[in-house]
Amino acid sequence: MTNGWTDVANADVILVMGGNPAENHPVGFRFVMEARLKRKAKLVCVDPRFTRTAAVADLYVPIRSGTDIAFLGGLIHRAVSTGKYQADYVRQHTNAGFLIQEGFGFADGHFTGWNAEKKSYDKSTWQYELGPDGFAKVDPSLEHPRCVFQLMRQHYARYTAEKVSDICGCTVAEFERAADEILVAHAANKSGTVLYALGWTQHSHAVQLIHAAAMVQLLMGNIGMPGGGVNAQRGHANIQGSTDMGAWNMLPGYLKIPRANLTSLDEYLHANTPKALRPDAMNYWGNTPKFMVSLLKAYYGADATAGNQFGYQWLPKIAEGANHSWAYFFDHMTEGKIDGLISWGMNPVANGPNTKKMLMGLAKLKWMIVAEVFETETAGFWKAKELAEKYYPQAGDAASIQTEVFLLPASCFAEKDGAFVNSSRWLQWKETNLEPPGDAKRDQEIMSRLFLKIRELYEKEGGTAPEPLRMMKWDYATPYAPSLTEVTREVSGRDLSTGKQVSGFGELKDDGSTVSGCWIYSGSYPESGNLMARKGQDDPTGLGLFPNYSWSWPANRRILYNRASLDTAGKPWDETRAPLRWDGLRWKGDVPDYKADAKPSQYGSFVMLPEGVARLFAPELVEGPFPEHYEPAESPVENALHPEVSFNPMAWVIQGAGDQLGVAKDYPYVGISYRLTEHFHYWTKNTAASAQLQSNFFVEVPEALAKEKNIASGDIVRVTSARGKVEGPALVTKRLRPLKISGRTVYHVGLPIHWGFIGRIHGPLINNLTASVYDPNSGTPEYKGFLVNLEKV
Amino acid sequence: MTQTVVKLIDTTLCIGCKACEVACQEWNDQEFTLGTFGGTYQTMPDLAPNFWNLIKFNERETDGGLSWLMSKYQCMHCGDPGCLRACPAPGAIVQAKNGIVDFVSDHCIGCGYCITGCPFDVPRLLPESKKVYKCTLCSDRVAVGLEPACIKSCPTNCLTFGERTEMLRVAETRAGVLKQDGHAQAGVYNPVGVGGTNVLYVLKDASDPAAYGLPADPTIPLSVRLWKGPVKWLGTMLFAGGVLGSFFHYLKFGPKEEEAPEE
Amino acid sequence: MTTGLARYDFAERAIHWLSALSFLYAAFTGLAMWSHKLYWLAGVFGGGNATRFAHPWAGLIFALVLGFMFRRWAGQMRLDREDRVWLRKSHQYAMNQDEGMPEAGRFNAGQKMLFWLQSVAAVALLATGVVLWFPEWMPRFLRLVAISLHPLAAVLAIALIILHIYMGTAVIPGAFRAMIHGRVTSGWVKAHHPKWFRLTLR
Amino acid sequence: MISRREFGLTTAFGFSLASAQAAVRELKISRTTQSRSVCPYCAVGCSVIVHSLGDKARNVRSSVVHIEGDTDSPVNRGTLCSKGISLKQFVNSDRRLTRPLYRAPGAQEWQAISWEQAYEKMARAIKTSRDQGFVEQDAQGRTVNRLENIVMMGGCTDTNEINYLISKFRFGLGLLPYENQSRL
Repeated sequence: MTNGWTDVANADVILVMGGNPAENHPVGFRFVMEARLKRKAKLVCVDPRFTRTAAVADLYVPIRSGTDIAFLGGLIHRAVSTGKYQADYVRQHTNAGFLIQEGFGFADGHFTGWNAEKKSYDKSTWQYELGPDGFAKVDPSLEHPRCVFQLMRQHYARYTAEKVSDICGCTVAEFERAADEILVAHAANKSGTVLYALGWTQHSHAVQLIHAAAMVQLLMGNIGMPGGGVNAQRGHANIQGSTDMGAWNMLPGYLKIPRANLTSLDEYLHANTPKALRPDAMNYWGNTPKFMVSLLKAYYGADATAGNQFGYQWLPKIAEGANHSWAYFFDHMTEGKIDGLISWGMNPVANGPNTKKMLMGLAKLKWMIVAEVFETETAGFWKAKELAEKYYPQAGDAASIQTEVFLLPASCFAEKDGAFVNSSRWLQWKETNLEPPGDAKRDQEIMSRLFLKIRELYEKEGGTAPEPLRMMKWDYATPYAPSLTEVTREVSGRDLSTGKQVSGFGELKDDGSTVSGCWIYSGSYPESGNLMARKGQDDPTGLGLFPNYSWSWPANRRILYNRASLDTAGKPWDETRAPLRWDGLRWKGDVPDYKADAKPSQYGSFVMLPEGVARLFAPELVEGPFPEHYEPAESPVENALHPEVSFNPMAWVIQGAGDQLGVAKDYPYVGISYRLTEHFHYWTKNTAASAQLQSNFFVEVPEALAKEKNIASGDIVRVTSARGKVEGPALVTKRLRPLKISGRTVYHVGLPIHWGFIGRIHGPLINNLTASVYDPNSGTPEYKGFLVNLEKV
Repeated sequence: MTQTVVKLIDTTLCIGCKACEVACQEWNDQEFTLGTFGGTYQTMPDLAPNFWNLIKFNERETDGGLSWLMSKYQCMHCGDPGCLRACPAPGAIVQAKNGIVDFVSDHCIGCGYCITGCPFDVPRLLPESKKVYKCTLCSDRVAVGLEPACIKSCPTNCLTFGERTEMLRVAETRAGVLKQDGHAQAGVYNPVGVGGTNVLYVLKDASDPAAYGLPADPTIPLSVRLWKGPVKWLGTMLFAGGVLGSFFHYLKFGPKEEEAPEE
Repeated sequence: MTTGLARYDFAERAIHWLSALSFLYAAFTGLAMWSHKLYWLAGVFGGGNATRFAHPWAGLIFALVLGFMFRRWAGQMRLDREDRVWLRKSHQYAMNQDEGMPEAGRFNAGQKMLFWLQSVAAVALLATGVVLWFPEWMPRFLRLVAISLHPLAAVLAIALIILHIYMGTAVIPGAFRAMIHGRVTSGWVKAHHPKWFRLTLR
Repeated sequence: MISRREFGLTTAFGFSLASAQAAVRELKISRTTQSRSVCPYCAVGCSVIVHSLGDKARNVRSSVVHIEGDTDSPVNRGTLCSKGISLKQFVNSDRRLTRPLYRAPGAQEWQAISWEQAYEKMARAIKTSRDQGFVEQDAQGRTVNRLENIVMMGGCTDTNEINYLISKFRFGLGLLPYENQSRL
């Protein structure tokens, strides 16, 4: 979230789209209700399903799964064409006036630079036109035909209300009513927020979808404003924190893992430290060397010196062209390229798309280590045939599966201290007074003992490349069970010259004199103590920022980009709702997303970006600088804008063993997977309360389709996709409205997740049905909007 | 002086999250069971001895489009509780000064009369223990200044708790706001037939409480009133009259003597 | 050694006392639940739960025994023309002016009325009692009917029994002995049941 | 009209406290140890208070008797959803794993294994795979120090600190294929 849960109460209009907070974040939803009660805020819910959020919304608009960019593009078109955008904000705080190179354009589903053979883009035309001074050229009038604003206007001119209706399936009137409500926020004294979740991130064009939302919010002048922002409602307690700490190709703090071509630290820093594109851009990522060196010092301690590039060589380097994404793990397993899997509390058999493929991959492993609280489908994958043969007839018998499995009893949240980062980016420290049950151990102990055991083997026996292993510091007071307080102090950072904890990332240095395991968390544990454990109740701004409650990254800032809540001269857009004020010497209010004592006009308002302003036009995304409507990889219709390029040309469509895509002729309905409020993911099938509240798997079937197929509630139905099937009772409902798409009726079939073949309650895994199709920027699977067939059993 | 406490349910704010259902079972250490599939999101078909608080889901088409009502069903803590009227065991049902109608299991004899006496059909008998159970409005929590568990858990402010006159004012104000927002029939559910209830509802359409599963005009059943009224008077009269009448009859007339001599 | 005339055989006496005891048990436990003022009676019978437990069983025993009694006596309890005259003159009987009363058979019309009224009450008590015994399986409508009808029938039955006990113990010396030992003097029979004496014993 | 039996069940809920005449049920959390934690489910980040009993003497483990929302949190102010309010069912679930389990190749069942044995076997398996799969220098002779034949995954209900330790574990091994639930 750019803003945070408590801030939602400051909104005048709330767009819930790609999320269902009433069901999946019920407690966060209380701020939606508060905004409605106190500010008479309007709640607009856009969703293929009439959810419990829709049930209390002021306006519900159904759209077909995966057509959100069309809807948001329609909003952009409507805002720009009717003048309902906050012009001053757009001019001052976005790259609307930046000139783009000659030749940039979009035609027939592709941006310029498409190479059909390589299936990739040459992005050279997507760049800013630079002046002789090396800075981007800007037309403040926004009238230059090659400025971002004009290009944007032109790009979205195709997204008329009629087109939106044709693609999304809502009526023109519904779209227009929703647009009228949402665009109210363009007034300087109105704020609108956007709440989304996996309904947006689980598409093959997910990142562009969120980009589109950011564009709408920038046009409305909502970024940086209380009651505004683009707010991802995270689905697990520490999604934010585990992302912050790096996965896939990231080091902690969003520093990139080096590629093989960057053979020295200097080369790495040169390649990964951006250069300012405008003279007034603060370009905070320019400090990358300080963050990187402090991390290396945290990893390698005294062994990291300027002389050995702070141990840069011990870090692994990714081969050019290699992609260590989840998307390829299981194919690599099936191909025998992977020996073993270590899972710290993850359940890929349940979570990954195309379950059959997960099972096939794991069966090829030599060994697997799973640290868990409950036995999961992953730990017990070798029982799939025995427990769910109906779904996995091709899975091997246990006797034929040679994978050696270790299932380690770990501890749950209440048995460990440490910090979770919630959606608001608040690091909240936990206390514990409990021991894990029986012989179970805390995860830090399991991990440390294993790490130290491996290291011991290398010390005793030698082996390949012991150096990186030996150099990684594990010098905690109790190495086999580190205190998490000690670990978090290392993460927050220390000044080696004074031996004192740093108070923030501003104190980090690139000369090896500071340590910080994750620069964005720097300052969470300063000399004064653990700020994440704070319970301060004061709220001086009255905006729900609670600066002394827990600690928020970065720098305890509660609203990201808050500098943009004022104009360049330093006047708040809305005097009644200013998170930040300039008193002539310093900024007051929230921790400024700006230099604390810099004059309002000194820097651009988006300090992290080399432009100094926000990007409407974002060339770093792989499939285009502007979001474009692409259909899901499996769609019941062709793309109404460019039928020949129906889905995201850059999407990763994996074609490994067991991967097939279906077509509408065989699989005419749109399947969507989702959570129910009564359960949490695949865990609560082990807890008595949730097992009571939703005991049985079911398939939600639209009333009209049920009538057509002579299905009554409770009848067992079979849902099939090109990958697999699920069976369960039908729940016939009016809440899945049939949608008219280009004159055809499209039905959604609702498929709640939460069940599996191991647990207190049992049911099919929905990922039996889903496809190995991924967003090319994030590597997140397209779990929403896949094709299925439905039949009565 | 003790003031009456009230649970206020603003039905316009309920999102059917079922937190109140679980909060109730957790606080009262009730066993969880498996739900049933009934073709809706409601898996508990009814209140039960271990389940005192149910959210009902009602999907229907209205003029304004699809409506999905979620409504809470539990003890209403009546001003004049039918259960209490019907209860034969003194102390098994108590009405505290603060308005909470509580069942005291130690004194409950399991006759089930309260079930019949309740116009809202709330108490449930557990055959194994031969005791009847229902919502206590967490009298144990309220006694130490805590909110009832369901109310504390409620994320959306649908459930609030406070002193009766204040809550009535809040409820009326909220209904007034709803009226302004175009719900002309908005109102407060506080039926007089049972002496008012200490569980109040704000309804978008107070003219149709049945849509929320609430009886339009609940009263204590006639037969319970008959039993506790006229039948009791009649019985008292007959028993006293019988005993006294016999006594005075004997004084006046004495026994019937045998007249005929022995054979 | 037996003296006098046989009025009740063993079976009749056994049935009578079984019904009497079960009735009293049911009545007292019932009264405990009938009024809070009489709830102290529950203490006598082992507390509220024991009372709630025993009451329906006592009632059931009473109903069963009454069934036997009914089979045994129903034929003798038919009201004839003389009985109707007797009933019309019952106020005279009450004032011990027995001279003008029609002659009573083995049972006089008052006893017959008691028999029939108790039988009706017993049926009502049984039917409503079963409903109240298992409220969890009964529809609300039936429970509502039962909850008022059961005490009403009980009130009637108890009132009649008070009368019956008074008559049987105080008003008619020898009647109680008859129900214990089974035998009465011929004088007693001639006095109270002359027709029976005339038709059967003579 | 029957007389009401009025018990002195009173409330401290912001009102004057009349003297209590009849005892109500004992408050089950009146003698607990309270620790402040955060719900492990979604990322609203609701604070909870874990109520436990037991002093951890030699024969006593503390056990959770109740979990309730923490009113100090501006996020949840004591409220919780149906999952959060039943966290006790999660902590105390009879399905919790309480000892290390091992499944030999081709086995049909789990078997118990000691931690020591498990660490031995796991460390051996990891070392064997790493020794085989580790690439110190690539074809162009550049130092790359990477390991690609072991996959690692993380759930996203581990704390920052444990995620940080995972990163050290990962880069200590030189392991590149690492994904987290957070990215699915």
